[in-house]
Amino acid sequence: MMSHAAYVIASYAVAAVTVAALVAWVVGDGRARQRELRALEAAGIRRRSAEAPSGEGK
Amino acid sequence: MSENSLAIRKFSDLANPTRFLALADRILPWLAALAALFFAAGLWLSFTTEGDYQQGETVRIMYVHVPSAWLSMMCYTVMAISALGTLVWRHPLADVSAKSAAPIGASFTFLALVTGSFWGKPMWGTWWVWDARLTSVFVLFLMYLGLIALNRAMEDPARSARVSAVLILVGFVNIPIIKFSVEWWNTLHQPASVMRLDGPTIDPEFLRPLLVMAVAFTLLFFTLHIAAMRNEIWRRRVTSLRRQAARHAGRETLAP
Amino acid sequence: MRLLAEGLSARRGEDLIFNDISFSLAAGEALVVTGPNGSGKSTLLRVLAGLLRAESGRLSIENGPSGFAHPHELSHYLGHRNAMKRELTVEENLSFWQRFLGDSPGGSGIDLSAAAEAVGLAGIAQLPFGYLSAGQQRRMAMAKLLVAYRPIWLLDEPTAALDVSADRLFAGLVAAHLDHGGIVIAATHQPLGIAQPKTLQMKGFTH
Amino acid sequence: MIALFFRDLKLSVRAGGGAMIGVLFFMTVVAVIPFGVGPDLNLLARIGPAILWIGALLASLLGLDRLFQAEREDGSLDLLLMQETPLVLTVFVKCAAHWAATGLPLVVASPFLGLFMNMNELAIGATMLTLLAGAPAITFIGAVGAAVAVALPRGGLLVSILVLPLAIPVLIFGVSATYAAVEDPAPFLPPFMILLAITLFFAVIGPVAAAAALKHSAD
Repeated sequence: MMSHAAYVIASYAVAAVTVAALVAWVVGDGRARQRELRALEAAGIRRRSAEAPSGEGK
Repeated sequence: MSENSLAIRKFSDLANPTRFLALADRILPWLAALAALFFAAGLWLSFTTEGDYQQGETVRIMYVHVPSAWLSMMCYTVMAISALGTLVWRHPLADVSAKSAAPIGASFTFLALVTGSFWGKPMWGTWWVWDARLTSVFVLFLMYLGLIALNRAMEDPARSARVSAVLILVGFVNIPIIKFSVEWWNTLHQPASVMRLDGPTIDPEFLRPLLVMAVAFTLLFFTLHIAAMRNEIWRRRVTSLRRQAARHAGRETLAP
Repeated sequence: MRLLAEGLSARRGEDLIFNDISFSLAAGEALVVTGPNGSGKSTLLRVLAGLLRAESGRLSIENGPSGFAHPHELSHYLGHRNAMKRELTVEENLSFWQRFLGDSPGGSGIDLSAAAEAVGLAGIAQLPFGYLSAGQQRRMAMAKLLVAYRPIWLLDEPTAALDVSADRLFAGLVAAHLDHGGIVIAATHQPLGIAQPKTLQMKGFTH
Repeated sequence: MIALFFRDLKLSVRAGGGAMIGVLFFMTVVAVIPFGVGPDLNLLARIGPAILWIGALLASLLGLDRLFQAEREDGSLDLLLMQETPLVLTVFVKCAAHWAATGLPLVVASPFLGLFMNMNELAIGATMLTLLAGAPAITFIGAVGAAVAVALPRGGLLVSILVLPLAIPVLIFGVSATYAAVEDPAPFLPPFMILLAITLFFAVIGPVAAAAALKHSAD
């Protein structure tokens, strides 16, 4: 019955690692961006208005 | 025409990036908590239910394999809808959505391929066969990677958005091929057993953990996707602020 | 230290670009090379930088630090192109050149933020180089001259993309370099704002 | 010199860099083969090592033409040429950085593609080892081509044409070492040693020739 346990464990391990890496990437990326925004804010560079964002889309 | 454009303006007004950020801040903790909850339940179910008499323990691989495979297709569909949003409605968030979904989709496709391979080795005796289902999923994986590379290669997001949107829509033909490949061609891969018109053919013993895991994965996807979109919006703000800083730099220091 | 050029001539393909150019520059002296387009100003600078071989003549350094056979090893060369990568930030660019070039004997480069300030662009060193305007890019390329010390500066149209105020700022940098006993050779159309430079009028070679 | 290595590494990872494109190209080339020859697993297992080697060879040629051309376009090459540090060393470091950014990911990706080719574990390991030993040689040979073609406006294709014939010995011994590991009677070590020797030989000759070509390319 347990002959294929290794494959099962490997699958779940790969899944766990992939998901963990994804979560780490998203969280880390978010932190880094927020840090940059704060640094820019500290340097006195502000968006011209909060309602009309300048960069995205248009 | 004017009525139409007014409706569009309202629609995009609702989803303007600043509002989206506020909304994301409120939603994300709940979504993440819910996903964690479903994962806990799903994992518990998938390890307590019995193994299959034919496949033995390996049936448990299904509980991660099938949801990731399902997500790999759903993510591409989300990207295709976003691409439509970029090209047709010029929605400001559509291109953010498409761009941030690509790495997530690639990860889940990778997961589907790897877990499938771990399932195939004991069941079919080989890690990989070039049958229609597997090959088309692999092509999907390559497409994701290509889109990521394309997004990274272009500096200006406004310009890359259109180009990658066109590519995403062209690539969408692959999705129905993946979905129906098991029915159109007679292959090693087993046919669909959950999403069928005549109801699932799978034993409820396996169906329950599978569904819970599928819900958990879907919730995880949306959590990650919204968070990644938020990151992308922040990234673009940083970029535009920096450009602004570059424009102003040197003027005040040099002004007499 | 003294930079000597005797009877330099250079050829491009079949054509002789210039012939028999000689000059001698002592520490603290500047040479401004002028002349119409195609008269060989850039070619002369590239010969001095060791990037082109002179057809004839010789280049040498007197009383310089030992172990340097050719003046180009003691020179900065600022060509038409900025030699900075658009994808990297200004800081990464400058720190790379600082570490790669190193200092020549007899001086030391200033640190990155001081160099950015010296060209009037403090505070944007974190930006990718590609974000800057043409004039700002040119000024950052000049900051490169400051982060690693070289006694000889070879400048090819250094102020082409600059506005008047940046022009003045650059003249100040050159003057400071000369005051510290440096040597500057610049090819330019506009006056550099240096007090009493030597001049070399390139006429172009006619057959 | 370390600074140059890390700058080149950074450049290839940054936006528009070639590191990811190379692996992607490798995967695509290898994935296309089964469509061409048909999904016969035995056949694929037999030709697998050769396919991987050809794919890796083509993929590592991909970004090579930019090795010096990008430096020339923005004027960095002038400054690299001017320094008193031997140019050979500069070229060698640039090759090493290019290999670390493009060649190494190919080696890492090869076992996965080996599975797709239905190769057994031994064949996969042998392919990985020979790629690891042989890929630097391709970079060093490519550097010569890149240096020769640096001043040409459309040098990209020319570099591949110049380099491929020179890279054939690498391919021959790489593939034969791999097959020697899989098929019993043939000894593995002799071809593998020759492969290593080729790599070492080009690690010396490549930078010297490339540096000479670069010196004369300046105008």
